[in-house]
Amino acid sequence: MTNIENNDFEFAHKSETVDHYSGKSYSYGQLVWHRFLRNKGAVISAVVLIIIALIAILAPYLSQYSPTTPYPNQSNLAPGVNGHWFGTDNLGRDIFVRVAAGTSVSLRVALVAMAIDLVIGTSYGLISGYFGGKIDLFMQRITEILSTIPMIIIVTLLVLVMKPGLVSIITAMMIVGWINMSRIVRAQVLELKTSEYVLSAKTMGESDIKIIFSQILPNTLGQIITTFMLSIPNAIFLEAFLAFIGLGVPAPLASLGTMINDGYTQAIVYPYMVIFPVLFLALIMLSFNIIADGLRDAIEGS
Amino acid sequence: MTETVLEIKNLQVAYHTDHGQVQAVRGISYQVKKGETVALVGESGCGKSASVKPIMGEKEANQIIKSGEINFTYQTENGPQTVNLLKISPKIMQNRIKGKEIAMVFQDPMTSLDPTMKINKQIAEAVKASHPEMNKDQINERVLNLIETVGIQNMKVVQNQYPHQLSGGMRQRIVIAIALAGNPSLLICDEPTTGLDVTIQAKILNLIKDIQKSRKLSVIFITHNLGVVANIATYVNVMYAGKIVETGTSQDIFFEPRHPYTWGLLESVPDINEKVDELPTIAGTIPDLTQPIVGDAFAPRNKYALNIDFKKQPPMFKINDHHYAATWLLDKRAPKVPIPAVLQKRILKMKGAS
Amino acid sequence: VGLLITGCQKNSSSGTKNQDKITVVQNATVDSLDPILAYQNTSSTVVANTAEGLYTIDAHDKPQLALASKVETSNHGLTKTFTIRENAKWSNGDPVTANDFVFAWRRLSDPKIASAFNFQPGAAGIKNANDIVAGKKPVKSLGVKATGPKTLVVQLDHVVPYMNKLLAFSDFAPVNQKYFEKAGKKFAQDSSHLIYSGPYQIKDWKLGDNTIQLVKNPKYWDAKNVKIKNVKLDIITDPEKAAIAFENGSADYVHLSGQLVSKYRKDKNFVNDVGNFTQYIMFNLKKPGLDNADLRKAISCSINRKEITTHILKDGSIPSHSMVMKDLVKNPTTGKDFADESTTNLYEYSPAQAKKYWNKAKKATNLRSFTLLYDDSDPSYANVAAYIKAQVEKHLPGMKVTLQQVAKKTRTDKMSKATYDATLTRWGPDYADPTAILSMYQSKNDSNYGRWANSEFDKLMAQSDQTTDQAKRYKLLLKANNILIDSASCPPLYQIGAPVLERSNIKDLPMHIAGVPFFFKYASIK
Amino acid sequence: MTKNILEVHHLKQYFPVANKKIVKAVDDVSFNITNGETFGLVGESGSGKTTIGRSIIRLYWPTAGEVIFEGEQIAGQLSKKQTAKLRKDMQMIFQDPMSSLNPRKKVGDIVKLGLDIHYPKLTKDEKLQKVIEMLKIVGLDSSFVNRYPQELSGGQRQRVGIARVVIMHPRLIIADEAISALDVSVQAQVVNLLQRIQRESGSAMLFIAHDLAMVKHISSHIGVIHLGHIVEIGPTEAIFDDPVHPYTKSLLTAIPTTNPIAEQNKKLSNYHAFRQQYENKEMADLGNGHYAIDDGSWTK
Amino acid sequence: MKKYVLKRILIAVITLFLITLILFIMEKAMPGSPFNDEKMSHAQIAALYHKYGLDGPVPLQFLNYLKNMLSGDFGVSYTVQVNTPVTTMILQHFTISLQIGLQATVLGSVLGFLMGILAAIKKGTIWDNLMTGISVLGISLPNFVVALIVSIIFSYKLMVFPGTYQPTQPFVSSILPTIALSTFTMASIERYVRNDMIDIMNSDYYRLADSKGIKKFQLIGHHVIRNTLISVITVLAPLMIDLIAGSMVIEKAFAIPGLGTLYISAIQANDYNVVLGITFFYAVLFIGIMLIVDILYGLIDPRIRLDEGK
Ligand SMILES: Nc1ncnc2c1ncn2[C@@H]1O[C@H](COP(=O)(O)OP(=O)(O)OP(=O)(O)O)[C@@H](O)[C@H]1O
Ligand SMILES: Nc1ncnc2c1ncn2[C@@H]1O[C@H](COP(=O)(O)OP(=O)(O)OP(=O)(O)O)[C@@H](O)[C@H]1O
Ligand SMILES: [Mg+2]
Ligand SMILES: [Mg+2]
Repeated sequence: MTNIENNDFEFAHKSETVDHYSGKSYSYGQLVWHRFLRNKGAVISAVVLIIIALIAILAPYLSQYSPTTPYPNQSNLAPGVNGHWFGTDNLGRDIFVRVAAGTSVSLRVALVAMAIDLVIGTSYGLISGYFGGKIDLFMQRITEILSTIPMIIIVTLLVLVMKPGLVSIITAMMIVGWINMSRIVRAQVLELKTSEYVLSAKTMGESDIKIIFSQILPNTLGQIITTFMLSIPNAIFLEAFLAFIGLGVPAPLASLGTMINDGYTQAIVYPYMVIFPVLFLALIMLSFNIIADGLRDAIEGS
Repeated sequence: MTETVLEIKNLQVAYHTDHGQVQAVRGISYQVKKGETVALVGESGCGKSASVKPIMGEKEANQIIKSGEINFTYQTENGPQTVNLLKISPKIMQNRIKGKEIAMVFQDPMTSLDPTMKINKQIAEAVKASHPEMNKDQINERVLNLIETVGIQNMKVVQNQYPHQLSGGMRQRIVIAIALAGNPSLLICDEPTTGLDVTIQAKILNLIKDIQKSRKLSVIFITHNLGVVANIATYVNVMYAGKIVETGTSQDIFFEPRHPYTWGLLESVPDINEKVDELPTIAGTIPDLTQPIVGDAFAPRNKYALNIDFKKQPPMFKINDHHYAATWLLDKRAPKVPIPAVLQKRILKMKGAS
Repeated sequence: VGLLITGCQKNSSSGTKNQDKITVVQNATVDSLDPILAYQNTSSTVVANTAEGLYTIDAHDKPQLALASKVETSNHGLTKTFTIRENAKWSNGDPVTANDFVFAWRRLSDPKIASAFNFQPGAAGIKNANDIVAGKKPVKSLGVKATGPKTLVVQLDHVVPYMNKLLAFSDFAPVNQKYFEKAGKKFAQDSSHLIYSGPYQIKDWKLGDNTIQLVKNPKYWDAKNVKIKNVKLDIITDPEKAAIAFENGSADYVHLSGQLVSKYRKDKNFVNDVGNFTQYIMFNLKKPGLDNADLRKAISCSINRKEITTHILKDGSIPSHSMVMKDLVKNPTTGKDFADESTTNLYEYSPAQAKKYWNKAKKATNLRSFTLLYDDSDPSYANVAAYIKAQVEKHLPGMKVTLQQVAKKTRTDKMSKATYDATLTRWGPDYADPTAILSMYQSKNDSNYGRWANSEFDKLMAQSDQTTDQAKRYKLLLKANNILIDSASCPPLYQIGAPVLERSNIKDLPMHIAGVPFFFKYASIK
Repeated sequence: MTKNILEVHHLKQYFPVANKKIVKAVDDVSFNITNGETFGLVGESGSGKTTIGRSIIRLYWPTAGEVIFEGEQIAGQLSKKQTAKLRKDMQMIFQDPMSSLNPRKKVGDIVKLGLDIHYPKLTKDEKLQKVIEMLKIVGLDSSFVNRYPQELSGGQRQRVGIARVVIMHPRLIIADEAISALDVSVQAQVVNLLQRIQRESGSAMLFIAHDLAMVKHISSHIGVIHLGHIVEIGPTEAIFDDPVHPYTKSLLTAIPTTNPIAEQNKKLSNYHAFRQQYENKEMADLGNGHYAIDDGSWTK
Repeated sequence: MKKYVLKRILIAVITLFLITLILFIMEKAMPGSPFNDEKMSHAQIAALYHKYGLDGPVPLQFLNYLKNMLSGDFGVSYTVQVNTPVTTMILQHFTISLQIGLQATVLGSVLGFLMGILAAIKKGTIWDNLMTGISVLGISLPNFVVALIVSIIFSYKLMVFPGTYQPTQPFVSSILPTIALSTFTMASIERYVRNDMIDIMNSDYYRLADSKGIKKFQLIGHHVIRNTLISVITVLAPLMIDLIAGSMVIEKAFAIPGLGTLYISAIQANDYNVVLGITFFYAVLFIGIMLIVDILYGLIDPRIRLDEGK
C-alpha cells in the first residue's frame, strides 16, 4: 500500500441519478463506412473501379484516336505499334479508346437498367409486403408468373421484336431485373412490419406512407444496396451475353460485350482484340462483386 | 473432504472486437467439488458464459485466453487423472472429455436442437459417442431411458418427433437428456431457464436438482437470478465485470452477504411477502469492458463506494473458510456498513421461517 | 488469359493420315435432305452426293452425264430424250426409273409445295414450268414424261444453254415414288428413311445432327470410280474453331475467315478461292432522295473498294465492278470474263467524282441522312457498314449515315416490304449464267427489292430469253448489265473471297462457284 | 367508485391459420381498469396476454366483444376522431428492448415521434426541449439525444421506450412484458420508473407479465390468464392471500425467492388443464371484486 | 400438401397459357415471316402460308394451335429442320443439352460443395481465402470467357480435347463445355455452402451437438452438411435449370447442337412453331423443377412438412 491517502476510506458519495453517455458515437452510415474501409479487397476493388471509370470517361480526351472512325490501312496493329497501346481492330480503330468507350457503354447500360430496377423493385416489394392481404396475393401472382418465364425468353424475344439497341436492352433488363429486388425487399418488409418498432409507430398513429418511408425503408437499405451492387455485374453480364448471341448494341457503338463477341472468333490470330475487353469486363465484374460482398459484410456487421 | 472435480485458476479471457479488446473475464478462480452445485451469478454481460466456454474447449475466432489453468480431474482405468483443459489436444477434448466427462445445457431451448433431426436420433448420437460399444437396441433402450429420466411420460411419442413440435420446456428437458447421455461427471448449465416462464423454470430446476443428487453430478450453474440460485446452489460465485466479487456457500451469500453488489442483487428480487413503496435497485449499468478499469469496477454504481474504490482494486477479504468478498468495506480501516435494513429484515424473516 | 500467345507459326500437318476418309467442315446446318426442300448449301451438297441426278459436275466444272447414259436432242433442241443407265439402282435395290424423275420434278414445280427452287424448271426452259408455278397450269402439264421405264422425255419452251449444269443441281434429283410414299412424313428425316442413287449413302444420321457421315454406296453404278470411301461433314460455324479442328487433324477442309487468312497465308494447305457472292448496296428507289442517281453515284464513288478487300476483309475477296461475278460466265467468242467486260468508272474510289456528284445531288434533293441496313449473319458486314458510314460522311459533307443491324429475316422482310433506305446485301447465282443475277432486276420480278425499273433493261432481258444464238445473247445481257450498273441503283462492292485450308494431298475437290459446292465422287487422296 | 378508463367485455380474438383452422388466442375475456390504477395481467407463455394488449390498442381487429375506452366503444369501425384519440391517449410499451427501437433512428427522434404526429404545431426547439426533459425524467441525460439504440444497454433502451410513450401523456399505458427481457437488477429500475411516472401523470396501466412478484408490486388488480381465458381476477391482496384457482396457486409457488432453505424444500403443484375445460364457463363471484372461473377444478 | 400442389399446378397452367398467348401474339408482331428469303417470290410465300395454316385470322390460328397442343402436337419446323415435328426436335436437341447440363451440374455442385465445406471448416485460413478467391473469380468471369480460356489451352495449345462437340465421342468432346458451364455453379454453390455452413456452425444446435463429443466428421456430416444440403437445393434448382436448358453461349462457343442453339436459330429464322415449342418446354421444365424442389424441400425439412400436413 504505497500511497494511501487519508480520505481513502471515506464514502465517495458519487450518487448519479441520471445516466450519462460518454464515448464517441458513430452514425450507422459512418459505422458501415469504417467497416467497409477495413476490408482491403473491397477498397482495392473500389479504387480499380474508379480508375476504370476514369479511363472510360477520360480516354477520348487522352488519346488522339476516335473510337469509331475506321483507318483500314492501320488495321490489326499489335499493341504498342504506332502509339496504339492496345493495338487496333479490323477497321484500324484504336482498341484502347474503343475499350474505354465500350466500358462506358456497358457501365451506362448496367447503371440505367439497375437504377430503374431499383425503383420498380423496391416500390413493388414495399407495397406488396407492407399492405399484404389481397394486394400482396395479387402482386405475388404476377411476379410468380413472370419468374416462371425463363429470363432468356423474355430478353431474346424482346430484343428481337424491338430493334437491337440500348433502349431495348435496357427495357429487357427492366422487365425481368426487378423481380429479385422486389422479392428481397418484400421479405424484409414482411419481417420488419411485425417488428416492435413499426408496431409502436402504428400505435402512435403514424401514417402508412410515413411508416414505409421513415421506419421500414431505412432498415432495408442495406439489403437494397447489396442487391443493387450485385445486380450491376449481372446486368453487365446480361448485356455481354446479349452481345455474344448477336443482340448487342449496334455498330459503330461498341460495348465490352460486342467487342468480346467480335474478338472471340479471332482469338488465336489477334488475341489482343479479345484480351483487353475481357480484362476490363472481368475487372469490372470482379470489382463489383467484391465491393458488394464487402458492403454486405459492412452492413451486416462482422 | 470431497475430491475436487474442477479447479479454475486465474482465468483471463478477452475478445478481440472492432472497438478494442473486451476484457470479458479478468482473472477468476474457483473450485467445483464432486456432487456440488456451484452457481455463477451476475448481470448480463459480466462474463459468466465467457468464463465457462473454455471448459468445453469452445473457441470463438476472436477469443483470447490470456492466462489461467482449468484443471479437470476424472476417472480413468488407471485411477483419477488431472488435466489442464486449456492445454490438452482438441482430439482428446472431443473424444474423452466432451459429452463423456463434461456436458452442457444451453440457454435457449428453442434453438439448441437440430431442427431437421428427430429427437431420438439426437439423443442416440450422444449415447453412441460415449458408448461406442452399444448395439442398436441397447442405444434405443438407453434413449428411452434418458427421456424418461428427464420426466417426459409419453417418451415413445416424443422420441419420434421433431424439435419444433415440442414446447420450450420439453425441449429443455431433451437438451438435459442429451447432456446426461454420456454419464458426465460435470454438468454446465448456462442460464437453462432464462427463456422459460416461471412455472416451467421451477420444474426444470427441480429436474436438474433431482438428477444432480441421484447421480452425484457436479454442476456449474449460470444465472442472473439470485432466486434461482437459492433453489439449486451449494456454492455461489457472484460475478461482476469479469471478476468474482463474492463467493461462499448458499447460506453465506443469502444470509450473510457482504458485498454491496450482492446486496443489490438480493434486494432487487421482489419479495411477495412484503410491501415496499419503491423497489431497491442498483443504479447505472455495468462498465464498458473495453476500457481499462481502475479500482473496483462496481464503484461507480455503489452507494457505499469509498474513495479508494476508485483507485485500487480490492483484494478478496476472507470472512470465513468458505466465504470471501472483494470490497474495501471489509477492510478494517473502512467505516462499518451494515446490510441494508430492508434486506436485513427479509433475511431475519427467512431465517425465522425456516 | 495470358496463355493466348499470338503468332504461333506452327504449320498445320500437310496431309490426311487416312487414305480413304476426309472430313469437310461446313458452316451452315442441314435444313432438309428432301431434294426439293434442301436449301442450305450443306444440304444441297449432301443431296447431290447421295441422290445423283442426270448430271454431275466434274472437277473441271464441266457437267457430266450421271444417271443418264445418253441424251438425244430433237425438235430444234426443244425435246431431249434421256436414257437412264441400266445399272442405275437405288440403294434398296430398286432400279432408277424415268418415272422417278417425273415424280421428283413435278413435286419441284408444284406451287402448293412451294419449293424455294421451283423457279428452276422454268429457268431450265422446261415446258409449262413457269405457268405451273404461277398456278396457271396443272402440275401434270410439266414437260417431262416417262415413255419407258428407262426413257425420260423432256420438252422445252426454249433452249437454255446452261441446262446441263442446272440439271446437276440437287433439286433435280430423282425420288423413288414408291419409297417416298411408304416413308410418308418421315421421308428424309433420318438416315433410315432415305435411299440413295448417288455415290454415297448416309450413316446414322437424323435431321438436326451437326455431323453427317457419308459412306460409299456399294450399289452406285460407278462405284468402282469412287475413291474416297468416307466423307464426314462437320458443321462448325465459328471459323476459328474450324481452323483449330484442322490443326488438330480432325478436319481436312475448312473455310477461313479474313482474320485467319493472315495467319495461314503461308501455309501449304492454304487455298485462296473467290466465292460466288457479290456484296453490294441496294438502294430503295421508292425513297425520295435515294431515287436521285447523282446521290447514289456520289455514295458509290466515295467508297474505296480496294481498301475494304485488302485491309478490312483480307479474305481474298476482290473489288467488284459488275453485278455478274468473276469466273461465272465467259464470252462465248473471245473467252473473256463477263465481269471484266462490264466496265464503268462509277466504282472507282474518287473523292473528286464523289464531290462532283454530291454537289449536283444536293441541288436536286434535300436528303441529308439515310439508314444503312445490314444483318448479323456474317461479322464482316458490321465492319463494312461502319467503313461505308465513315467514308460517306467524310466525302459527302453534310450527309449522315445511320447504321441498323437486324436479323437476316428481318432485313429480307424490310426489303420485300420496301421499308428501308439502303441495305448491304449479296446475291449468289444458282446457275452459271448472267440471268441468274440480272433477271431479278426486271421490273416485274418479286426479288427486285430496290424497285428499280428500266424499260430498256426489261426489253433486253426479254430478248435474251428468246435468243438461241449464244454470242448475240451474251451481248444483250452485257448491255443489260451495263444499264443496271450505270444506274448505280445497286452499286457492287466486292466479290467475296473463299479462303480455305485444304489438305494438300486432296486432289480434285474444287469448290464450285455456282450450284452444288462439292462433288466428292471425283476427289482422291494422293 | 372511480370511473373505468377501460372496460373489456367478452373480448375474443381468433386468428385464421393454415387449412381453414383458427387459433382462439383470446376467448371471452372481460376486465375493467379504473382511472389511474394498474391492472396486472399474468399467465404463462402463449396464454394470450400480448394478444389482449394488441387487440385493445387495435393492432388487431377484435373478433368479438366490446372494448370501451373512456366511455367510447373502440372495438368496431373507428371514426377519424376516435382513431386520433386512441392513438394519442393509449400507448404501448413493447417487450423486447432490442427490437422495439428503430436501429436507424437516433434516440431523440424516437422519443420525438409522438410529438411530430400529434403536436405538429410545436417548433423544433420546443420539441427538443420536451424530449430532453422527458429523457431526464427516465434518467437519461441530454447526451442520449444523438445516440443510436444499439449503443445503449437493455435497461437504457427500455427507458427510451418508456420516454417515447410517456411524452404523449397517455391516459392508458399498455406495458407488454416491458421488463421480462431485462436483468433482475434492471427490472426493478424500470418498474420504479413506471410507477413514478404513473404517480405523476395519473395514467392507468395494463401491466402484462409472467412474473407474479413484480406484478404484485405494481398492480392493484390482477387478472390471471390461462389458455386464452381469465381464470381468476381480483384485487391484488385477494389473489395473493386467497388464491382459489389451482392455476393461480401453481403460479404463486413457482416464484423464486432468495431463501435457500425454503427454496430447497419447495413442493411444486402439478396443475394441468385443457382449453375445453375453460370454454363457456361462468365466473364465480368470491366477493370484493374477486372472481374465479367455475370450471370444477376447485371448490368454494 | 395435396391442395398446395394442386394450387401450384393451376398457377402453372395459367402461366403456361399466358406465355403461349403472349408469345403467339409477339411472333405475329415480329418482323418477317419464316419463309422470308431474298429468293422467295410472293406466290411461294403465300403458298407456304396456306400450306402451314398461317393465312387465317390470328385468333383462329391460336385456337388451332392450342387444340393441337393439347393432343401433343406442337406442329412442325418451317425452316430450321423442315417438316420435322417440333417435339422430335426438342427431344433430340435436349438430349445433348441435358447430358452436358447434368455433367456440369454434378461437376459444379460437387466441386462447389467440397470447396465450400473446406472453406467453412478452415475459415479464416489460407484455404478459405483460396476457395473464396476462386469462387469470386468464378462468379465474375462470364462463362464465354471461361470457354475461351479452356478451349485455347486444352484444344488449341495442348490439343488434348476437341474444341467442338462431336456426336461420335459425346463424352470426350463435352469435357470442355462441361468445365466452362460448371464454373458459375461451382462458384455460387461454394459461396452459398460456405456462408450457410458458417451460420450453422455458429448456431446453438451446432454448439450442443459439438458438446456431445461426437467425432468431428460426424458432427459436420450429420448436423452441418445435412442442414446445408437442404438449403442448397433451393439455390441449385434454378442454376440447374439454366444448365440443362442449354446454355446458348456455351453451345455457341463449342458448336453444340443443343436446345439453346436450336432456340437461337429458330428465333433468327422466325420458325414460329419451334420457338413456341421450346419456350413452352422451357417454361414447363422451369415450373416443374421449381415445383419438385418445393415439394422436396417440404419432404426434407420437417418444419415445413409437418406444418403443412397438420
Ligand atoms: N464472441 C464475442 N466477441 C466479442 N465480445 C464478446 C463475445 N462473447 C462475449 N463477448 C463480450 O464479453 C462480455 C461477457 O460476455 P458473456 O457472454 O460472458 O456474458 P454473460 O455474463 O454470459 O451475459 P448473459 O447473461 O447476457 O449471457 C460481454 O461484454 C460480451 O459483450
Ligand atoms: N397473428 C397470429 N396468428 C396466429 N396465431 C397467433 C397470432 N398471434 C398470436 N397467436 C397465438 O395465440 C396464442 C397467444 O399468443 P400471445 O402472443 O398472445 O401469448 P402471450 O401470452 O403473449 O405469450 P408470451 O408470454 O410468449 O409473449 C399463441 O398460441 C399464439 O401462437
Ligand atoms: Mg451468457
Ligand atoms: Mg407476449
